[in-house]
Amino acid sequence: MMTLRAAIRFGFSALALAALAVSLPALAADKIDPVADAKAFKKFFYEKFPKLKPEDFVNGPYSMDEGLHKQWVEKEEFPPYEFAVDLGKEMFTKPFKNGKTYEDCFPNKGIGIRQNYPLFDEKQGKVVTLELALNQCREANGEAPYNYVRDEMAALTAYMAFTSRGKPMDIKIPDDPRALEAYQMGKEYFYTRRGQLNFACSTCHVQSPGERVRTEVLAPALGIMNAMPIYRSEWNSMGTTSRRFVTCNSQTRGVPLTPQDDEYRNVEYYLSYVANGLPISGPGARP
Amino acid sequence: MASTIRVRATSKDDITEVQALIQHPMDSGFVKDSKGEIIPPHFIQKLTFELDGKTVFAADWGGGISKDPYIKFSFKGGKKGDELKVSWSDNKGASDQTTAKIG
Amino acid sequence: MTTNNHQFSRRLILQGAGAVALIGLGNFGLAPALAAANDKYPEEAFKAKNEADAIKALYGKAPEASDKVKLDAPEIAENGAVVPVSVSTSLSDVTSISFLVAENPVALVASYKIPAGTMPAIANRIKMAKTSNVIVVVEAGGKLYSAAKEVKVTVGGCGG
Amino acid sequence: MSMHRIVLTALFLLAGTAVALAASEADYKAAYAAADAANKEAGALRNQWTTTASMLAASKKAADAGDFDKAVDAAREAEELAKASIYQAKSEKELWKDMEIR
Repeated sequence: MMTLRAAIRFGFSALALAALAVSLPALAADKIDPVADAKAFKKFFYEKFPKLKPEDFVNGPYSMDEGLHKQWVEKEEFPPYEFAVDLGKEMFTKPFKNGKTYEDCFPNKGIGIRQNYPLFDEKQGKVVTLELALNQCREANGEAPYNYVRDEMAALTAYMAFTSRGKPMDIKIPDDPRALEAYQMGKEYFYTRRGQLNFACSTCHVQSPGERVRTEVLAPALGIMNAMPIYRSEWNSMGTTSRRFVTCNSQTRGVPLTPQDDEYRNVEYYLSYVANGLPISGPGARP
Repeated sequence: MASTIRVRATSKDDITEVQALIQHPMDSGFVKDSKGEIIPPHFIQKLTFELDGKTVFAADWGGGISKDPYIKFSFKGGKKGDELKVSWSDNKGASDQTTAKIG
Repeated sequence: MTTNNHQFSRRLILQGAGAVALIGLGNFGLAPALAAANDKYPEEAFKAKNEADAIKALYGKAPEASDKVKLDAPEIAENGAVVPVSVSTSLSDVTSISFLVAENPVALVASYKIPAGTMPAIANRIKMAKTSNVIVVVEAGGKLYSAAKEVKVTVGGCGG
Repeated sequence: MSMHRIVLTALFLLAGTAVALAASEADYKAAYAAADAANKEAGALRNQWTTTASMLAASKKAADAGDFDKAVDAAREAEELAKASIYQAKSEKELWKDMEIR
C-alpha cells in the first residue's frame, strides 16, 4: 500500500516537474496530487466529526444522528436489501445463453473484489466502474446490457458488495497521465456548482453532512461510495451508484447526464479513491 | 421461484425468537403512481406461524404495514431442529408458505 | 453495516436451511392454518378512518392508558414509508396487540393474536402518512390497555 | 379637448398596445430557436437546467394552442435560464477550485 502510494506520488512529481518545465506559471495549487488530496479529505471529515471513528463514515447519515442510528440498527435486524442480495447471488452464477457466467468476467470469480472498483483500464483508456464492467461482461457474452439505475444491476452489485464487506476500499491510480486526468476531472465535477440551485456535490456532502436539507440528513462525502448500492426508504427500492448521481443532479434542477457518462465514472473514481482504506459497507440501507 | 418468505428462528433457554421478512408490495390503495393514477390496494391480510400444528403467532394486517414487511416475536418452547410453518395470504387471494428450521 | 459480517453470513446460511426444509410441505394446506373460529379477518376495523372507531370495531370497547405498555417508536421517522415500531408489556394474560396510526387514511395498521406461551412483545415496520400519534392497544385478561407516542414524519409514506 | 380628439387618442393607444402584445407565430419561432440554441450550448457544456427544459416545453405547448404571446414569453424565459446555465458552467471552470478541500 505504502509503496504504491509512494509510487504514485513519485510518478506524479515527475510529471508535475515536466509540466513546470513546459509552462512556467503552473501554480502549485494546480498540481494533481491524489495522495495529498485523500489525506486532506479525510482530515477535513475527521476534524469535522471528532467523535466518529473512520469506519463510521461508511454508514452515512446513520452515524450523524442518534435517532436515525437507532432506526437503522432496527432495520439491519433484517435489512430491506436482503432480497436483492439473494437475487444477485442467484443471477451471478446463472449461465448466459452461451454457457458462461459473470464469474468468468472477473478475477477471483467476482467474489470479494468490489473494493477494487472503479479501476482505470489502460486498454480502454478510461475508468471502469463495477456497473460498467457488469454490462461489458453481458455484452461480451451476447446479452443485452441492463438498465444502470435499478433492479438487476442493483441486485448484482449488492451481491458483489456483500462479498466484499469489511474489505478496505482499494482504488489504484496507475502511472498513466490519462488515469490522473480522469481523477482530476472527477474531482472537478465533484466541486463544480450546477443546476438552477447552484449546488455542487460538495455543497451538500462536504459543507453540510449531518444537517437536514428539507427532510433528509445529508451523508458525508467520505465513504459515500463504500455503501453502494443502497436501499432507500424514499425510493422504496434498491438503487445503484448511477441512480444516486442522476437523482442528485435532478434535485439541484440540473438535467442529469446519461448513467456511466465520463463525468459520473470519473467522480465515482475520485470519491472512491479518497475513501481508500475505509471498509466496504454495501449494500446499504438509507432513509 | 424463491420463496417470498425469509425466516430466522433461534432457540435459547426454552424461548424461540422469530424474525421474518416477506417480499410483498403492500400497496395501501392510497398511493398514486407516476401517471397520477391510484395504485390499487394489494397487501397481506393474514400471516400465521405454527409449530406442531399449533398457532404460535397470527397477524391481521392492513395496507399500513411497510413494503416487504418485517415482524419479530418470541414464544416459549420450540427446540433446535423443530420446523416452524409460516404462511400468508393477501387481499387478492395470493398466498405463500414455507417452513423454517429453528436454529 | 460492517460490524457483524459473520453474523450476517450465518443468517444467510440459516435461510438456506429454511429453503431446504420446504420439501416437507405436502401436508401443509393454507386453509387449516387460518381455520380457527376467531381468525376471521376484521374487515370493518380495517375500514375505520379514526382510531376510536377502529378499536371499537375490533374490540367493542375503549382502552385505558397504562404505563405497563411500553411503546418504542422514533421521535422523528427517517421516512414515513418505514417506521420501526415495537411494543412490550409487563401485563399478564395478553391475548392480542394492535397498532394504530391516528392520522393515516386507515387508522388500524395491524392486529396480532398472542396465544398462550407467546411473549407479549412485537416489533414491526409501519407506514405513516404524516406526523401522528402511534397508538398500541393491548388486550389482557379481557381488558384493554393502551399507550401512545407522537412520531414526527417529514417524508410521508402513504401517498405523498 | 374635443370629443373627436379623445376618441382618436384612445384608438391610437389601443392600436399601440395591440401591436406591442400580439406576437406572431414567426416571433415565437424566433424566440424558441434562440432559446433552444442557448440550451444546446449549455448541453455542450454538460450543464442544462431542468427549468430551461420545462420553459421550452411550456412555450411549445402555448404555441400549439395558438397563444403566441405566452409562447414567446416562455421562450424568452427559457433563453434567460439557458444563458444563466452557460454563465454558470463557464465561471465554474475556475471557481470550483475555491470549494476544494486542501
